[in-house]
Amino acid sequence: MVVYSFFIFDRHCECIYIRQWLDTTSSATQPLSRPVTASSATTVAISVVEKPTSGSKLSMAEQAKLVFGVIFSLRNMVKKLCGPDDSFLCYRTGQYKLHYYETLSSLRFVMLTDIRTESLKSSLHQVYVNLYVEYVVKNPLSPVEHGGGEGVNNEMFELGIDSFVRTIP
Amino acid sequence: MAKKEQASCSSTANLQPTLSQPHPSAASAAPASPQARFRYLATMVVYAVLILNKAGGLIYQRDFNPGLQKLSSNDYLILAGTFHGVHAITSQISPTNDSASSGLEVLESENFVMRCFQTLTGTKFLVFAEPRQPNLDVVVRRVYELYADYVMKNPFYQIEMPIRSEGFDRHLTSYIKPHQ
Amino acid sequence: MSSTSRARLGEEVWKLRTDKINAELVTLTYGSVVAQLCKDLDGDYAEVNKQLDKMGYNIGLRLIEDFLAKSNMQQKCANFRDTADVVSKVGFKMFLNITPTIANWSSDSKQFSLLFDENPLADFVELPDDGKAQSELWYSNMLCGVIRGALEMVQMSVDAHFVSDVLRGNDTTEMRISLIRYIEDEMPQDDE
Amino acid sequence: MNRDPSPFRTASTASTATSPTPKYANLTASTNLRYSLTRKSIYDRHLNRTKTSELSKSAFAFLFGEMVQYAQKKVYGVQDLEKKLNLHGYAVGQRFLELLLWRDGRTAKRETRILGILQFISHQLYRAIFQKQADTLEKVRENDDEYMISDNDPVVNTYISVPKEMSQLNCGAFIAGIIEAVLDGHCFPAKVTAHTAPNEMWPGRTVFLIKFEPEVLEREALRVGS
Repeated sequence: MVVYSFFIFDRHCECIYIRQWLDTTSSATQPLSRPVTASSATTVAISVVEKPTSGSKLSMAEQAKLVFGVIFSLRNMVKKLCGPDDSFLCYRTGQYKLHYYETLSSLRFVMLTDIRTESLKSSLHQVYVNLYVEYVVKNPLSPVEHGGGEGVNNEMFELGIDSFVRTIP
Repeated sequence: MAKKEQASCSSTANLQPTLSQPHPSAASAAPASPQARFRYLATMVVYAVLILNKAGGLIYQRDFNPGLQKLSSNDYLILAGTFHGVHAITSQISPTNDSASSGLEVLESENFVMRCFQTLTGTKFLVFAEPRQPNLDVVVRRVYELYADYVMKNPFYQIEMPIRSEGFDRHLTSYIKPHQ
Repeated sequence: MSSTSRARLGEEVWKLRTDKINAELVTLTYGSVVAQLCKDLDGDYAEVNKQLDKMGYNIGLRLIEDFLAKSNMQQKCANFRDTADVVSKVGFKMFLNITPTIANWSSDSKQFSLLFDENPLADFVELPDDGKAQSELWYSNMLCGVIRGALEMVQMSVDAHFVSDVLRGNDTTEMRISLIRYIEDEMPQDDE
Repeated sequence: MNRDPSPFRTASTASTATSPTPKYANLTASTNLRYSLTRKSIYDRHLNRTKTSELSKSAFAFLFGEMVQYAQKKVYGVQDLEKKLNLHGYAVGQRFLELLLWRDGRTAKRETRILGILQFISHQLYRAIFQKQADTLEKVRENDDEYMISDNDPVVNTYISVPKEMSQLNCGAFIAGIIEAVLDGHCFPAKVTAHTAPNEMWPGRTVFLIKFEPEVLEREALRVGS
């Protein structure tokens, strides 16, 4: 099971967290880049340890924008086709699979994996419940809203994500 | 071949009312004998079929079983255009670095699964079905064959325009809802 | 994809996935189409060639879908040589049950010829004995249009024309096909 | 409808004398057509060579479809389009008739009765061209100069869906032309038209209505009488 990248979008449709892993067979190795720290107004500035080796030549910010455009359109399409109670789960292309999970508070978790990965609906739910809520929401230091990814990249959350990604079957 | 298939399809459908184990067919090649292909499709529940021309224009939309909301034809047009744009972007954001990354092929939601097959000529076939529908690849390939036969070979069909071929409707219905 | 596997694919599609019809019906129907064109254009053979090519082009735009659906080909051709193999060993085999030989590749691999030692369209045919037809009419010109139309639909702009025809008294029937350019996919306007 | 013979001379006029010319063989003095020396011309090859050869049905469907579209651009209305298709069919029918009779050789029987020629058409001719017999051959009770041959799924119509605004059109007019040519060729001049007559099993079923000229009936009456 290969995880390529992980995104979190807030209800303002802004990307507050990006994480990419080397595209190697082992599930998750040393993270490529520290998460997005960005002032809300300007484009997302990424502090990147090295140039991401992921295939797409897009910068992280562009990729985040495109990913959001895709999930937002597909989410609305599914709602239009099946009514409000249906929700978009995932889509697969020939090369990768995108998993999607949206909380009632319109927080959107997106994970790109290889195509053999089964549904990550419950896994992303775990990320929300055990990691995001515990280490970000309940973290007194982080602001209520996370414009520009502020406060999401705290230590505990990072470690949690890493160990979690290794456990995904 | 279509006529023979239609006859064989209806006869075999009622011969084997209990669905045998779905035929383990390779992803791309359809199961060899037509009879086998139709026996395991007997309980196929396809909600709808949409066809988009290479510019993303909706040229065909048909509901077969209840499962999706009834949309206005205008909504379907918008939906088709949006999907066309999304499909192109999904191949752009592919994290793997091989250049020939295909666009979206399968979309899953709680209530339906959608198989999108894009031909080398850019035409897109969208088949919506119930989530546990086995092997939509065979279904979408068959729709493509019927399109190649009853739309492309119909002199009264104008390329890239909406499809109004009675023959295509008839054969598509008898394939997707064989025993009704 | 080696050319032998293309040949096998062509053979398999012809045997298993093609409905057959009496060849003479096709031959005589094509003959009646050409005859009608010669009458409608009262002997202007250059115009007949153009009209046959145009009709072939219209067919090619549609035929490609039938070809892709029945041959189950998923990937694009790796290069123009592979395209030549596919056209000759799968396309012609599947529709006309012949496999013209590929020859005379240009050094830049952008041009090749198809040599037809058998041409079902030209059975029973003798060109009009009016001193003009044998030097102006390309009887099977519709085939050139079909190839041009079909390849255009898979992003290849090509030129196809006959350079010799047994009906004209030449020793071979040869069609010259040259790649003009690969057409880029039109990108949807970025409406995100 | 004028039926001037098409510019292509039929295959049966063979000529054999070969005069040695450098590049092209000029078979007979009467023609200045060039023939390749190395290649066998159509006169050297046996006429039965393609008797059982087959092409793909798709090839015919695309060719026929384009023929319909070409004809459609030149006419206004269904009748004219059917007439054009009938003309095309007539040209094909003329050649098939000669080919089949040549192939029958000595066993070819010259049909003298209406029933005889209609059976020849719905059995031998149909099987030779469409690889299946016509489905029914009936006489129209009300008027005695009309007969009907029906085909449950004519090969020309398999992939054709006629739009509603042209609903009376039946592209089987092409086959009607073939039948007409064979009838004329046997001196049973008649008008043949194609009509859609679907039933629940065969939505594409087509009936070819054959209306004989009066002199055919007179001759028939004489023959029956004697």
